[in-house]
Amino acid sequence: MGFFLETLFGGLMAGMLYSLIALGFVLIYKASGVFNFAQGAMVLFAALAMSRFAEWIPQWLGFESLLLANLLAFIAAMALMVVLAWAIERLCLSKLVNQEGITLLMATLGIAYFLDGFGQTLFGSDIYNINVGMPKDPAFILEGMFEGGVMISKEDLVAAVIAALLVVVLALFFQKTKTGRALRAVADDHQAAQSIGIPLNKIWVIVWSVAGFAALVAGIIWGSKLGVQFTLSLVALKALPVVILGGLTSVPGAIIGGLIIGVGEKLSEIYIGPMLGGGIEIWFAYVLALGFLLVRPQGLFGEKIIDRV
Amino acid sequence: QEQFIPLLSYRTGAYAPNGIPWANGKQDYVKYINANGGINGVKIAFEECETGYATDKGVECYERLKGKGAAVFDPQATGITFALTDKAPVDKIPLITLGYGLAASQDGGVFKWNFPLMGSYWTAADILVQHLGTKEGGLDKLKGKKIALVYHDSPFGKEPIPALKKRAEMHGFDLQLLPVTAPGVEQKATWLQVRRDRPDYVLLWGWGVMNSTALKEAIATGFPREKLFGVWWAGAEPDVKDVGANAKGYSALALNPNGTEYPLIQDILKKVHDANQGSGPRDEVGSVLYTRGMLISMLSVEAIRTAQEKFGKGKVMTGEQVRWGFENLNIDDKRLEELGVKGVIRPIKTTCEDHMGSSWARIHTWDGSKWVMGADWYQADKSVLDPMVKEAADRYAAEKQIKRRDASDCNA
Amino acid sequence: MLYRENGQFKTSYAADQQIFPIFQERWAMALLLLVAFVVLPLVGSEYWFRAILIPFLILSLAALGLNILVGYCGQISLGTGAFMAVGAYAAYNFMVRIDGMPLIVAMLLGGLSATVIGVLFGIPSLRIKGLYLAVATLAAQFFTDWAFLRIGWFTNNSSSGSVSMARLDVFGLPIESPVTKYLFVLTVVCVFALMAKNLVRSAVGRQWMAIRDMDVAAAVIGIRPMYAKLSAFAVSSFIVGVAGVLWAFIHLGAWEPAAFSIDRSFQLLFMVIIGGLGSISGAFLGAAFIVLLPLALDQVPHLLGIPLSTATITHLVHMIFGALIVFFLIVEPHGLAKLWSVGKQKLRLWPFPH
Amino acid sequence: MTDMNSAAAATPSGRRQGEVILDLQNISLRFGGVKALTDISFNIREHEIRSIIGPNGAGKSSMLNVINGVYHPQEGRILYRGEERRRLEPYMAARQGIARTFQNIALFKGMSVLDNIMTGRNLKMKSNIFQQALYWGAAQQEEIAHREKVEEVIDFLEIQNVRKTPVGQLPYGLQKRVELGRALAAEPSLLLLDEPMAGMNVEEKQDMCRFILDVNDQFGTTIVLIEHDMGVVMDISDRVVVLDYGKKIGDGAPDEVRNNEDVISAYLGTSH
Amino acid sequence: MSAPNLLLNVNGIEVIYNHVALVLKGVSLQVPEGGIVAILGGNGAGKTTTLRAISNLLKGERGEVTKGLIEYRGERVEALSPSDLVRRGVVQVMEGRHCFAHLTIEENLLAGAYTRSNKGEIAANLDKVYTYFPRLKTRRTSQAAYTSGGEQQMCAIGRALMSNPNMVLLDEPSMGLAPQIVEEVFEIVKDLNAKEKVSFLLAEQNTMVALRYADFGYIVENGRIVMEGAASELSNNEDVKEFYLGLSGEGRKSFREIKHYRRRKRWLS
Ligand SMILES: Nc1ncnc2c1ncn2[C@@H]1O[C@H](COP(=O)(O)OP(=O)(O)OP(=O)(O)O)[C@@H](O)[C@H]1O
Ligand SMILES: Nc1ncnc2c1ncn2[C@@H]1O[C@H](COP(=O)(O)OP(=O)(O)OP(=O)(O)O)[C@@H](O)[C@H]1O
Ligand SMILES: [Mg+2]
Ligand SMILES: [Mg+2]
Repeated sequence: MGFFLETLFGGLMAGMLYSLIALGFVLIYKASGVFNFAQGAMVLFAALAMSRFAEWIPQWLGFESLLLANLLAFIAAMALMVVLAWAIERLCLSKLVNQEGITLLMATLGIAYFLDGFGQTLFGSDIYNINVGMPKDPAFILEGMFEGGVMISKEDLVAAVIAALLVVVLALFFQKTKTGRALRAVADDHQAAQSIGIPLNKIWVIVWSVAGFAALVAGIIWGSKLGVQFTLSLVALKALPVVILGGLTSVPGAIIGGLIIGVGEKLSEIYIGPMLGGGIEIWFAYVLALGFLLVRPQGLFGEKIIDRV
Repeated sequence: QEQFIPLLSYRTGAYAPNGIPWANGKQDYVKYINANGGINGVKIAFEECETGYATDKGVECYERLKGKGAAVFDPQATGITFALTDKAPVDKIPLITLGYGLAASQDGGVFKWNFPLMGSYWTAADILVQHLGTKEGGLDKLKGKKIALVYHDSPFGKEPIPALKKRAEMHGFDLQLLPVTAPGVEQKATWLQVRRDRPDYVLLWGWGVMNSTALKEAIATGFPREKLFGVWWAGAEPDVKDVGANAKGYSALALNPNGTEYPLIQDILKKVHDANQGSGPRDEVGSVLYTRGMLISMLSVEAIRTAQEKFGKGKVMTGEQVRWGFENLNIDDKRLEELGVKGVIRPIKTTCEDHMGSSWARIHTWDGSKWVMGADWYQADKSVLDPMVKEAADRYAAEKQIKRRDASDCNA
Repeated sequence: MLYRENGQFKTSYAADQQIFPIFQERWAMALLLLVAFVVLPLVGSEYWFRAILIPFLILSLAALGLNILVGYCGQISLGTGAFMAVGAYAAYNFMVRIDGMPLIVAMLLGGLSATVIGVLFGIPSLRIKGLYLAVATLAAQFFTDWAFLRIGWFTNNSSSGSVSMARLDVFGLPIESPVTKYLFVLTVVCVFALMAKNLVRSAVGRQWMAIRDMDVAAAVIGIRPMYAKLSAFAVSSFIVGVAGVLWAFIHLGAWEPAAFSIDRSFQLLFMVIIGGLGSISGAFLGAAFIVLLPLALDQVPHLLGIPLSTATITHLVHMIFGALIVFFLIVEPHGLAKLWSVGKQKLRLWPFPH
Repeated sequence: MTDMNSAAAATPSGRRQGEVILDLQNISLRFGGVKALTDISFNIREHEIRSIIGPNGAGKSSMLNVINGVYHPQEGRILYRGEERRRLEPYMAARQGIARTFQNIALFKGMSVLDNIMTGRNLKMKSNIFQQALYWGAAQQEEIAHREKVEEVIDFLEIQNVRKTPVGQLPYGLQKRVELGRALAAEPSLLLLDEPMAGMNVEEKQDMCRFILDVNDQFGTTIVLIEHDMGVVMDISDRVVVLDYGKKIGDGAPDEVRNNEDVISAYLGTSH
Repeated sequence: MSAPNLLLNVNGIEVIYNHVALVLKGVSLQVPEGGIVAILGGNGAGKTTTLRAISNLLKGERGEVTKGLIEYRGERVEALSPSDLVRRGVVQVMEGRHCFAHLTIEENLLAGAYTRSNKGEIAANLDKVYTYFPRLKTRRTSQAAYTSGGEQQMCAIGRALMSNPNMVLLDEPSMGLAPQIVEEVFEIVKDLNAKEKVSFLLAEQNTMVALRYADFGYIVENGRIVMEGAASELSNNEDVKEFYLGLSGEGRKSFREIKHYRRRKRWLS
């Protein structure tokens, strides 16, 4: 039982970490109907910026404080992400207004390639670390109830809390503000949105900046977990079943989807895996998502897919 | 007249942090040889080709560079090795897979063109088990123990399993297999299982990000690092660098030590780096993977040298001649000393049957900031592995309808 | 002046329905085939065959298969690698388990096995649409990756999970040398391209496109969504499976599941999109773009003698390649095939601008 | 609006009204809380032109969707040629000879005009996928035979010059015509038209009317027509149903309907 | 039309789609301050294209204005973005409705007020639209995709009005609307025009109504203006009568009596 709980918690935490990345996808999909293939590259880019700036800035300015270094690096990295968002809008999206989702998907692939090359040229392709003082040791709870207690990774717990906060803020942003509504309008019909005066360029810069912010947060958390290196961009793949299960358009869906996938994946690996020789979690996540989709084809919280004649 | 050596490498992609020092080591040694006037006067031309660890890109590199008179290929990736193993005999170019590749390819009778010098995953597995036995105070003490293998779910990670199974059978320990899906960024379930089953030892068969992630998960689940042992591809600086002090106590196999104190490295620093010819940053020289890359080039050069002894000093060797060189390497202590690597590796002597040349390795341990070499040398147990190698090679030969080489072919 | 259809009147519908109704195009095609079948084998180098033409052709074939599913029937698939793998491993098993199995038969059986798996994973498409469907095909992708690693039977119990295939022959002719391999692949690709073209200009093809463009309306005019979607999955995975066999047998020779990883699936999808969804020539153009362009870019610094480290070159290639993707999409969002046809249209009007 | 009295009242002639082919009994359709149709009954006779009119949101399009199986009413019976129809999918309706056009154009955007219309003949094509892959013999002949039929439709609708244009690039009115063509190509016995003349000027409407009347005349096709142009409706229909807020408020020959009090107040307005 | 109160001036524009299809071949037209101007013409004549050129929505269709100029209140506007134009008061109601499918009717309308920030004003506008179209009020919580064609058309018009425009480009406002709603829409046009001095440029197929409410009309055929004049003049023109109003000689002809071969308009040479 104690172990089951451990697995469960482990799954929940892992799920929250996936959600963090999934959020980036959802944001951009919501705002432009584009599946952003470059999200992984953005996570890597942001994390690289963060870790390298944290290393460089103290050298440039000649101080030692880790906290200050991290703070300045965060600001610098965020600024870089905003510039990036602006450049993407200017050079790419603004020229592809009103094109189909698939074309834009392809464009984001181009962006992904570019960022991969650009990020590594600027910041190097070795392994770097981000030290924001995440606790590394495990914590044990319920020691009275189970022998040895139930282990929880403190690092994951911190990450989960951050992810949850981010989601709440973003969900409110989308539901309650004028910009939120405008975003949904843009996703439905670029041209009609333009026709009533919604400035696509501004909206896109905002959204890509916010997605850049989400990527930065995800990059910091995953980066301090895995080390900052190219593989970070592949973590996005883990977020795929999460976004799809939660619904491509739903911010809270990203969290719920993450939790379901996280838990399902861990439980299956541990309880079913050994029977099949192990290593099943990755496809199990997809099969799980598929199962849910058969019941709700638009994902758990996604907007209903409209087909009407 | 230049001898051409293609350098397949990956400085980008998922495995770049490991690939970069490796590639730099390979290149620096070649430059060093040229700085010394070449091999008996024959300078080496080289060209690097980026594979990104991808098989099809590797094949493209191979096809492109083989046409330039390549003397030897080090594919630097298991997948590429598999794809090239069939092509090399046709093109008559030897493949050197130092410490990786197919375990069975040690058998020169079937794998005429493959040279898994200094060790395969079977020897690695065997040595690790021996080490655990030593720790426990005898291999027989392993009985009833539980040993888990956390491995990269790919041919690379699966290779050691038969050897481990064999040993498990011999000594009566329990082998638990825990695959990790590539690239290995998510291992929570694996380590929860470790935590539940509390194995006595965990063997780590990872590459790239999988290693540091495994260490971090081990820390997060409180698995003692002292009981964690990696293969030699899980025992370099990038694997532990960003875990730092937390990884203290973790040990891994070492085909070679790290450090800059021995003469060869000093010489390279002097002749290559001081001449601003260094392929990478100076402080990376002497790191584990750099040194391994350097050794790979060194052995290639030695093979060419050996070939020249037979086919003509100061001439450019063909792939076929270099192959002969690889098959007749005899790097004894004296030669090691001349090369400036005495004590770094053990003597290597290859034959027609044995393409590995040496199956010795040591264990080094991370002390929180650097790798510290253990004193004991281990040799894989021939009596255990040789029959396995032969069987596997025969099977391969049957599948491919290859005839075993006979003595005449060996002497040719 | 050279490229005009003026004065080329069709007197029968059969003539109007030719694949290349304009005779200049017919000539161009004949010339292309002549070059491919006769000139290249005479002048091509081994590197060209092995490292460029063969992989290019095989990936074009896979892209062609995928284009039927994505471009013509509108069902997104991220599991192409899986279907290639099924083809490859199935054919491998037919070859090693049945004595004297001819290569061509094994190849077709491999394709058929891929068809079965493709249709199986296509069933959710009856309910799940658009990007959401990607989940089903991704499930196929990761499941097959896993299965071919884990289940020893598929690899004939090879201890490492890697298998190989050598000594191929067709009707007694060995397929060993680069040229024979190239000609074999080229023939297969041509045959399949022709059949695919025939399909997409016939009733089935129109059914696929109708489902793609608007499935409700398609159903209203009597197209059974199930039949149309599953037949697209079937045909597509058959072709993809055959491409998988070629990739494994002819190009790699020895392979592990990683040869058909998710990266391959993405790569093929990109080829199809950048080449042009719903176009046969698009598959070839897309493959050329995605496979050949990076190779070419890679060579540029060498040719110019600019000393750059391989890492820098690779990063630059990535950046330029990414920028080119965006550039071409901006010029023509519907892919290279469309760009080509717009180009032809302009040529037709030339020298008048409109 | 248009002056209707001047139109020669085309009274329904016996010749044009055959057997009842479609009988709708007590149909009710709800979407959650929205009652799109409430207890509606009416029938359609063979060879007639039957119009459905009513204000926006009255449930006209929903009625067509019920007839060809896109929507499934919660209550009511549908008899087609005397047989009761159980839950039926749209493609089965097509097999029974029901074709339609849509209010919001539903053409296949990525295909040319020719291909769009060819899809209409889909049900009549018999060759299998293997024959089609080879494009040899039977498959090719079939393709040509159907192409001939389609060309007839193209000629009939006078869209020869845009044959090979992708439909997405056509102006709205021509798209509507192509959609009609696609429905006609199926040689349906019952043709459902949802506002085929929206967005056309008088001249084009006249063309369209001519097409509809010709189809009705030459092939004896039964036609159900939704249209907001009262001039057209009153001129060419044999019988008219009037819906309002999902309820039926009138049914009969154009003249009867025109003078029905309920209809005037709900739809036509007093000015007519 | 005298220059001082000229609101919109389109001068000799050419439009090309996809770099190949030349669709407008020099169209010039003017809308005076407070005017209602109609563009008439058959299918494919280029009405929609003209409106898109003015509102700058061509880019999304891969079209571009290659010649000529467009001025709004004397300012060149070709380079402005559609949203800049909306801020200057020019809003277009697109052909074919284009409601935001996933948004409810009310959200659609509120989205239309994106450029407005005064809450009171937005609420008042919303009220105004609901009084114009009571049907929308009853359906306000449905997603736009699930409303009937006519309801969507009302939504599209209402949405444009939410931005308090000075000039509305109406593309086929009557399409799909029931006759009495058509009348109402034009009454609204007239009302706004009279009370709030909103100018209108409308592309319309329903010539009869359009000419009844417009002051001035242009007839476009094949990308060229072939006739222009005051609305009353146009409605008395014989050709217009026959081809656009369906009137010939002694009044309207029944649709049933249409001849199979008719004379085609022949203004183009
Ligand atoms: N799929 C659906 N889901 C929810 N409501 C629907 C759906 N289809 C139609 N409705 C509602 O049912 C009512 C009738 O719609 P319908 O489209 O049949 O109207 P209509 O008579 O065709 O109107 P119009 O003349 O405007 O086209 C409308 O209020 C519409 O909003
Ligand atoms: N996106 C496009 N790409 C290419 N050609 C187009 C495009 N949109 C319109 N056209 C062409 O431009 C011409 C004018 O079209 P437009 O839509 O402006 O006509 P319209 O007068 O509005 O017609 P309707 O009354 O049918 O709406 C048509 O011939 C049409 O084929
Ligand atoms: Mg309707
Ligand atoms: Mg128009």
